[in-house]
Amino acid sequence: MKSLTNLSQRTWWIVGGAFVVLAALLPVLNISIPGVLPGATYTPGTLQLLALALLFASLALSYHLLFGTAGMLSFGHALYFALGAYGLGIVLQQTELTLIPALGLTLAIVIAAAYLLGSLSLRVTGISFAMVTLAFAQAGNVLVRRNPSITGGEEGLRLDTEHIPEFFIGVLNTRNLYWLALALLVVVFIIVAWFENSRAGHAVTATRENELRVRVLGLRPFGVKLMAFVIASVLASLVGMVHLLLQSGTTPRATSADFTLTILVIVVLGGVGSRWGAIVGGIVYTLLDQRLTALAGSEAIADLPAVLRIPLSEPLFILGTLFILVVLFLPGGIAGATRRLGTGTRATPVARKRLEEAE
Amino acid sequence: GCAPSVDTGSGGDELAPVDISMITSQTGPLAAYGEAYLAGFDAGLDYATDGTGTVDGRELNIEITDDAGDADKAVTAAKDVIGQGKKVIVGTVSSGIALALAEQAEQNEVLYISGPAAADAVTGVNGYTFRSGRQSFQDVATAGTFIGDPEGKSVLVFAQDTAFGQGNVAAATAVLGGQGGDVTSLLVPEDATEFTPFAQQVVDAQPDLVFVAWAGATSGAMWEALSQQGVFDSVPVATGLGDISTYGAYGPASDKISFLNHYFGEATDNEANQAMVSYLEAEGKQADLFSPDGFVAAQMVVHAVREGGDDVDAMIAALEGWTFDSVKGSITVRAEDHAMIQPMFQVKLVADGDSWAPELVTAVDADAVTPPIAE
Amino acid sequence: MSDQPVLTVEHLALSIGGAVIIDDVSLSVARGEMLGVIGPNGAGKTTLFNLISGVMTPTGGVVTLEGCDVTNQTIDARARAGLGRTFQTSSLFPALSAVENVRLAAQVKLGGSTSVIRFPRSNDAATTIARGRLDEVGLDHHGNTAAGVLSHGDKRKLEIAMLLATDPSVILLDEPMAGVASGDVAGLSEVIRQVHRSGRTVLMVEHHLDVVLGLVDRVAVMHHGQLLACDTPDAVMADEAVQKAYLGAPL
Amino acid sequence: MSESILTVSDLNANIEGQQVVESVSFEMLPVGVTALLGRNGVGKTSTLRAILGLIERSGEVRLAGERIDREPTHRIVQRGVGYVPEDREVFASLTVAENLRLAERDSSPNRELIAELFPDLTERSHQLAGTLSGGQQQMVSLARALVNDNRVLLVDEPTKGLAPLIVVDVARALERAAETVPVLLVEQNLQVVRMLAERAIVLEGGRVVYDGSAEELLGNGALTKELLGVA
Amino acid sequence: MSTIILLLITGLGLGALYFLVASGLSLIYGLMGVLNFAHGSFLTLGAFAGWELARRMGGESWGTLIASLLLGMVVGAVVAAATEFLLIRRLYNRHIEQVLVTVGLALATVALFEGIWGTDAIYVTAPPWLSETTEIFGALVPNDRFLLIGAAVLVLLGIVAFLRYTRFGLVIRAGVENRSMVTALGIDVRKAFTVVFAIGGAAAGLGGVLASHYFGYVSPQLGGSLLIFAFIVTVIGGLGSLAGAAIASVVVAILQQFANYYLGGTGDLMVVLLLAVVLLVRPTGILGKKA
Ligand SMILES: Nc1ncnc2c1ncn2[C@@H]1O[C@H](COP(=O)(O)OP(=O)(O)OP(=O)(O)O)[C@@H](O)[C@H]1O
Ligand SMILES: Nc1ncnc2c1ncn2[C@@H]1O[C@H](COP(=O)(O)OP(=O)(O)OP(=O)(O)O)[C@@H](O)[C@H]1O
Ligand SMILES: [Mg+2]
Ligand SMILES: [Mg+2]
Repeated sequence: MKSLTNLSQRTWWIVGGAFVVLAALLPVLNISIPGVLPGATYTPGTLQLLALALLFASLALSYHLLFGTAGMLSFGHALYFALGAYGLGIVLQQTELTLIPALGLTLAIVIAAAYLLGSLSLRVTGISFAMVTLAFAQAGNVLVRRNPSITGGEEGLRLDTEHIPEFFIGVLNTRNLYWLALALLVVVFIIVAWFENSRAGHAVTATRENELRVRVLGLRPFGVKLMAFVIASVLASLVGMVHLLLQSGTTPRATSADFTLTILVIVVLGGVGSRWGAIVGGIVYTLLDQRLTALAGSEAIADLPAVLRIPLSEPLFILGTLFILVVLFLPGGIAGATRRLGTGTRATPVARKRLEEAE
Repeated sequence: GCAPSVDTGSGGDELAPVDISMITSQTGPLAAYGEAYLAGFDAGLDYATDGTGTVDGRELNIEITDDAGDADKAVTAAKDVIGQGKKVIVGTVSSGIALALAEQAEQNEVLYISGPAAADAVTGVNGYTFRSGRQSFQDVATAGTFIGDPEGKSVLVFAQDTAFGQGNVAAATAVLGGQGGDVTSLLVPEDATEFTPFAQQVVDAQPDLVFVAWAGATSGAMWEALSQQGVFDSVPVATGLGDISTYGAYGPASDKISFLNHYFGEATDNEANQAMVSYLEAEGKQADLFSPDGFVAAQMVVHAVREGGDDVDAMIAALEGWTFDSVKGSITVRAEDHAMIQPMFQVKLVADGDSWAPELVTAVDADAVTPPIAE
Repeated sequence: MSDQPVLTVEHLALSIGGAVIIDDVSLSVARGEMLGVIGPNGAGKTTLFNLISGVMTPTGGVVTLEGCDVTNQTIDARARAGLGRTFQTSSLFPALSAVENVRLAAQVKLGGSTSVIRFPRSNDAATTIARGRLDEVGLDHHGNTAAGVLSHGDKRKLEIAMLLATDPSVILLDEPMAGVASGDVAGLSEVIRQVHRSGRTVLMVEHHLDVVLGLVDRVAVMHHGQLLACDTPDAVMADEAVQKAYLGAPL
Repeated sequence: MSESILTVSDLNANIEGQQVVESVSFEMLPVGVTALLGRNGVGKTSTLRAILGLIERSGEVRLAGERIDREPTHRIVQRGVGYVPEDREVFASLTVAENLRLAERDSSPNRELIAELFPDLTERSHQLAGTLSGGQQQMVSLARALVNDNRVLLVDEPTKGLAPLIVVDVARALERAAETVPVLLVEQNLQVVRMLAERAIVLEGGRVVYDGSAEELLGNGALTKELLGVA
Repeated sequence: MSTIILLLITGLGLGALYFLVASGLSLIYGLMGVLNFAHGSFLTLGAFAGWELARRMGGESWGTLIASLLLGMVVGAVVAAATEFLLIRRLYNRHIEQVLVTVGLALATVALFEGIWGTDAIYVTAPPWLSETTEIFGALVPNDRFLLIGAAVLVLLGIVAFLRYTRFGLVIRAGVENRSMVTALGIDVRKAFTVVFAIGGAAAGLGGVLASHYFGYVSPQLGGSLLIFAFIVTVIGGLGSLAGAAIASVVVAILQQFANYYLGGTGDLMVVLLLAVVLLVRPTGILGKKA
């Protein structure tokens, strides 16, 4: 029994490793998936899209740590993504630092900010926590838009390429950025998995389930929750930094509440509480988002009668509807659906564990 | 199989079609602007190629991608088309996206002609980026023409606290301050919903001219507040006239405002404008604020391809310093920073039944509103 | 070792929204003592435990633990000072396995329980302790079962195992026998007796009078938020007021 | 022997995934009081709540022969099942009168009966229920069930936490009610049980371990001690 | 002096608008524990309905205004009730999922409105009196603020009266306290939920039409722009407390006005600061119940 679970876990790591190797090889392969990817896998446009997908997967993973593992429903996670993107962009622009030191400086700022804002918002829980994080993110959004001389305001911030290594610049080097995004995903995954399996991770899971009980044991839940908050924020900021490099800039959309909601949508789509669900969610979402925009402008839609044409030509309408359907009919998201398909049952994890125990 | 190396453009065959990538908003918050711009572009293409859609026998193959107002999508699309070897990118209505595309153009050495995005920052941003419309500076300079000689006059810029608003303040300080005017500003948070207190501050300030730089849905409420607090009774007010859908925003005070204008359907009477207006009418559309930006962009594309073929540097050389007739009159692409030197208009709104219609007061000479050379 | 009481409460009071729930309760518990707390439903027994363990804050009075005033300390600080408790309804981490539940408790004493660089391992000290505790309460065969799917009685045992793993010096048990099948009651009271023998101070709310009276040194009787009596089992049972309030006058 | 008014067969119930009632079966006579006994936490309350559909359940429940286990709670109650919950559950921010008005579902509610049984409540009809003493709250809770004509009453520990004096009042009210409607009574106070109940059902660990005469059970000291843990 | 009067009264007007949105949110949260992200869409839809009506009847008459207010309420109520019936009800007691569904609904509906009515702001016409001003101690107060304040007071009184004097109100008040006990008295509490959603939706729809006159336009983004402030107001007032929402609406709006005027347009930052302070000092909000 025990070896069986271990085996299956090992299988997952092997599958994951194979996925990474395959993903790493994509830029030198010529694979076309019409309708899903805009072109063959070696073309910059496709690599750019895939890199974005990987970044969203990483971002979703960081949110998974916050929401899925630690049970903190935050509506302000985008703030840390934005802190990474804007922070790095501003440091590169305002100082003479090269990429790596600038990255370090930004990280330090993010850690300080996450620690401070985390300590404040963690004083409340539940919906109130969601609202405070939303309010802080909103304040960030206001600050970004009000200070165009530093942040570019609504026009966004351009990447100052002066101190960026040559191999990250230009369309031909998109593959390098793609590899960077892939490496980041691997790093984020390892950190998240590491944290979840560490003692602190167990403590935070326990806190999610029963905070009072944790305290009666003599543990300070605040500490582990803050730790999870800071780690998730730092990971999000790393994603923001790579996003800045990939896009050669950033816009205030990164600070918006809509953006946090997008991350939430991704995690729910993939399956709350599942690491690889978050990854699949991130990838599926990005591809869907891109393809739905293409679909909206397509001839096929333009010829439909108005009742169908108007909703179908709005990508966000389709996405929102899909999201509602997933929440209503597919609890556990994609990961949950796959699990059920795999086991052929509708059993919940707990029930399944009981079955296994009985065997 | 293994990846072929990325195609770096064909060259050679002269009769191969020319690929032009148009990236702009078709959905999302700026969809309406995108639509007007695209319509103008079609009209311009028709005009510049005499209805053939070809240049020297080569078909202009325009591929449109929707950026949905999202920089991520625009950059992905740009990388995609650049990766496919396309050399010309046109479009977008959002300044943020235009700057992102400009960055891609520079990194990858392709020609980029931005759309209606008015940010001054696009001018002179790099050697590969051109614009097809006017920039904020030209708006402000036109506003300045309402007070004659600015020497010793006080001007209050009433604007949103955004890059757009702050850009207008900076431009006003440069234009009018440089001529001895005293420029102050009153910046309003972009998401403010209550403008009465700010209107009160305008009245208290009693400047010789209020220049209002405002965009977006809140303009209606803002104008109403100015009107209610009696700003129009005590101070002359100037602002930029928006697109047709905003004519209703100024409310009862419409005829008390001095408008500067980039373009409206009857602004000029020349061959190009007649061509555009009738082309759009045939399509069931109306010439609007952003139509000329599309029209001019099409003219620039055709000119660049005609003179430069597939060579980006040659295309740039052809555009720099080019003077041509367009819907607004004569336009020059300034060689140094690619600013578009063009005439502007003073306009007033007159009641037209239930609604308002613009009427030309005077055309402002291009030289009078020329921005300083960037960088 | 001093003979000062290990736990005292003085003039403890709690009212919520005008309703008096605990009414001027004073009590002192000697080291190594086992004290039973009985009283009708709603008398305030659980609330008294909540005030002692810090789950609720009193509106008046003082709680001292090992001679220190802990009235304003947090739950976790009191726990680290050696106060352990169980809950009237079993309170576990349902998604974690039984071993993980106990290990979490064991780690607190060993330190490093919130470390990100240390992993729970099947052979570390905490796990060894956890397995040992599960063994003690007879749950060794359920180590890998998720706590949420254990039967009710097993959950109560698991709670005791968690409690033992934190190695507290003062233990508050809130109705440990509630819902335990009659066949298990004897076994469970034996576990409790052992816990007490190992030198710990035990406070126990329990409705099983026969069990309580057989185990404890003294019995405190609560009624309407007041401490009606606190004496040896025999004396308490003979007390008329207690008879009337708790055992009930014959109908 | 007459038809059973309430038949419970193989009832199972879960709270948050934990099984608290395990294959419980019993029948209830259409007259008098049936006591449902057992120690704390054995699932008495949960059985009542499962019958009412207030918690997730499976199995069969029939009211006068008709299945009611697939219906939502409010339908079951509308069929004539009155319920007095364990912790009174009066609406604290509503007045006594409002509490009672909320409970009225018959076109001709038994207001006189209530006034007669609980004169105290009539006096306090404009007092917020949350400010009542425990005993008075229990009266409100009972009155809410008695104000309608029911086919069966489910009463959960009505004397819990009450001073002995009030216990007697409550017992008398129940006795009076039981004259017209069969009562399933969960009770810890064995004196009350002895006074009211003819039949007793004892639960342990979510299962029925005794089903028979109340007198026999309470008369047998050893049995009482074994099943209920009280001497 | 006149400036302060002006700031106070316009602040009250803005607060009234916040309250119209927050009242529905708070009512729904109080009874059902659902934070309704789609509330902004109810508002927007009400505004569009009012505008469509005014467009057909001519916007300048008072009759049209009243008719459009009524229509806005009806549309808001119907859509909200449908939302509860079709989406929320299926997720009984799964609060996080309920919030998620409303998030999805908000995303989808805003996009749908953009598809139907376009992305541009559509300017509305109203009886001319509304855009005139009344002088109070030298301050020229726009008349529509009085309409807003009046409507908010009516809504507050209306909801309070409904809760106090109707049987549904009784059911709802009892349901806020103990939902399962209400069912155990033989009452179909789900019907009450639908009614609560409908009332919340009606308040939002009414708020939508009024907001469209206050802002002078309708657009698909209209509701969303007010929603964040309504959330903040709801949290500051205490989740689920109607009176708290009313107080917080006024406090937040007036703070915003004064900060915008005297502190260089920092109104919204001040509001966030206020939220942070309130949550630190009193995590349950001004009138929130203890968790
Ligand atoms: N948070 C609270 N708010 C209001 N009343 C409360 C609160 N907590 C407890 N009470 C009330 O205080 C009284 C004492 O409750 P407590 O749980 O301490 O009783 P108990 O003696 O443990 O009873 P039992 O034997 O049933 O467990 C009860 O009447 C209860 O309703
Ligand atoms: N809300 C809940 N969450 C988790 N477990 C619960 C809950 N309510 C009851 N239980 C558990 O279900 C079991 C049965 O409880 P129930 O209340 O039915 O017992 P009871 O026989 O009525 O006890 P008592 O005599 O104390 O009223 C108990 O073990 C209890 O711990
Ligand atoms: Mg208790
Ligand atoms: Mg019970």
